[in-house]
Amino acid sequence: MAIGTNPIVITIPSHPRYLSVVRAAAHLAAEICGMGTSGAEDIKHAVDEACSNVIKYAYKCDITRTITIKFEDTLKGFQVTIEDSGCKANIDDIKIRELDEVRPGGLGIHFIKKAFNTVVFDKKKRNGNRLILTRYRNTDEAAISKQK
Amino acid sequence: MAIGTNPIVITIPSHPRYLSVVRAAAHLAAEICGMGTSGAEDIKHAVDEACSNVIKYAYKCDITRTITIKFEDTLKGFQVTIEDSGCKANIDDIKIRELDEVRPGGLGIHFIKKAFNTVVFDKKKRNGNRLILTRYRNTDEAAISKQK
Amino acid sequence: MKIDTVLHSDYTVVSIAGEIDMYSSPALRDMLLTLVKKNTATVIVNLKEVRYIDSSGIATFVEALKKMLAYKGKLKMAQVPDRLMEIFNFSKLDKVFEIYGSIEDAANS
Amino acid sequence: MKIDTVLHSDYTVVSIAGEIDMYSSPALRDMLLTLVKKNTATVIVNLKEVRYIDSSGIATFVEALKKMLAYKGKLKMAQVPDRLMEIFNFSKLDKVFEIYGSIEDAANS
Ligand SMILES: Nc1ncnc2c1ncn2[C@@H]1O[C@H](COP(=O)(O)OP(=O)(O)O)[C@@H](O)[C@H]1O
Ligand SMILES: Nc1ncnc2c1ncn2[C@@H]1O[C@H](COP(=O)(O)OP(=O)(O)O)[C@@H](O)[C@H]1O
Repeated sequence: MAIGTNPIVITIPSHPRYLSVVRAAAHLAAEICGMGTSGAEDIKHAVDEACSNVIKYAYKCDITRTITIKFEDTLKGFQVTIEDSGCKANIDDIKIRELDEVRPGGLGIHFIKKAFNTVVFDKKKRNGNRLILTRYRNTDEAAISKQK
Repeated sequence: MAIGTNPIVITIPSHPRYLSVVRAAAHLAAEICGMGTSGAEDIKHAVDEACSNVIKYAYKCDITRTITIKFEDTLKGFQVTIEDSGCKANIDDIKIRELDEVRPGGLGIHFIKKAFNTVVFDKKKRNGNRLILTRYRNTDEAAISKQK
Repeated sequence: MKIDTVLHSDYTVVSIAGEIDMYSSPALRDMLLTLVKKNTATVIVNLKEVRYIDSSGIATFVEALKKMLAYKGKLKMAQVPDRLMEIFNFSKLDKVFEIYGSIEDAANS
Repeated sequence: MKIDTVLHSDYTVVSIAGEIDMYSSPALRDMLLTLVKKNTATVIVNLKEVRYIDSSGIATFVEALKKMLAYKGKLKMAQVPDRLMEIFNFSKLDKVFEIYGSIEDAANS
């Protein structure tokens, strides 16, 4: 996607079975936008984790809903927008645990923050959630890690 | 996709660069719907050819438009709907050449008919085209070939 | 994802192929918890053919590990592909799991 | 798609990797037509690493073949993966292209 062109948009049912389609699309979209091999892997992983969270938390495992994922090349960088019509995410609920504390769960957010420079819920959205993930152009891993 | 559940829908810019995203989505959607390994390969190929034709003929290589592809599991079988807002396809223009006549071009339609039992333009669509491709459940290659 | 389990006299090898994600990890969990229920002493997980793992897959391994530690069982990882190793390192799990280059190394350690 | 061209004394090997589709086939066409322009006598196309080919890729090969026949050049295909062979068979191109199991076989024929 050249900057400013139409985005790639994909809508899937809110069932974990379709996450493989989102991963494939995320990986290819990121590659096409020049995010590099390892960048594209991280982006694929992060988008998968974010969609898994939508199914688990926004839809409470209701598999009859939909998730819409938009990939676009913006001035800022590679941007992924994930929309659902489920329960509003309460930012206070999103606890980031320390990686050193080993227990099942709580890793997803870390993988999302590893791939993207900014991770924000769009407050303008009335019903459901709109998560906006941006990875700056020419960010190397080091730069992303340092920010944290 | 269980029959009757929400479809997978993907929209791409009308640029050949994004065909790889459609192929990946088509392949996975077909596999998820139980079309088998070789069925999924044929479906991927056919959807790619149909989208290439939209770019070439409906959009006359205008890369600033969009193509929307819907994958769903219906009672009839695996159904793919491809929509554009370009020039109406004139069925009379779609000449199917004999495979024995070797020349560049004219193969795309053959690959589309190899994968799908029915290939129809929806006449109800006012502007642009809506191509509906259906592959029956439990069709084996032989059955598809015989019909031709 | 495909899981293949082979019981040897001293250890059990669980070979996984494909992608471990929110869709497939429940089947992996079932398999590992079946081994845990039998108090299997040593489980070697062969990750050679795994192309992807997400947090639910990692959580599944951590859960199994914790349950095995309770009866002094051992959960060992073998043949971890580079990309997965990167994810284990990032998650600091390289310090939690015993990781081996080959199944033999895992079996003989 | 990646194209790698190696000139030998008697023939030129064009090795292609990845997917040949409407996006990538123009680059393949440019490469083949460059060889055609030089009246290259024998071109061996190594398809071993090609995972996908669509009708535009096939059209590109047919066009090059026809142009080469005009000066009695030879276009030979080598190491065609099963899935591509299936597509060649379906398109009846197995009867049009010379197809060989290895680059050596293609070179020595
Ligand atoms: N989309 C979301 N909506 C609501 N809450 C969320 C969402 N994503 C994450 N959370 C909250 O943030 C916590 C951490 O998420 P994550 O790191 O993905 O780990 P896990 O899902 O394994 O607990 C979750 O336990 C949940 O409470
Ligand atoms: N979506 C479409 N809109 C209009 N015409 C089309 C469309 N698809 C195919 N055609 C017509 O059908 C012909 C055969 O198509 P195809 O078999 O894909 O071969 P090719 O594109 O290589 O000529 C084309 O040459 C074109 O005239």
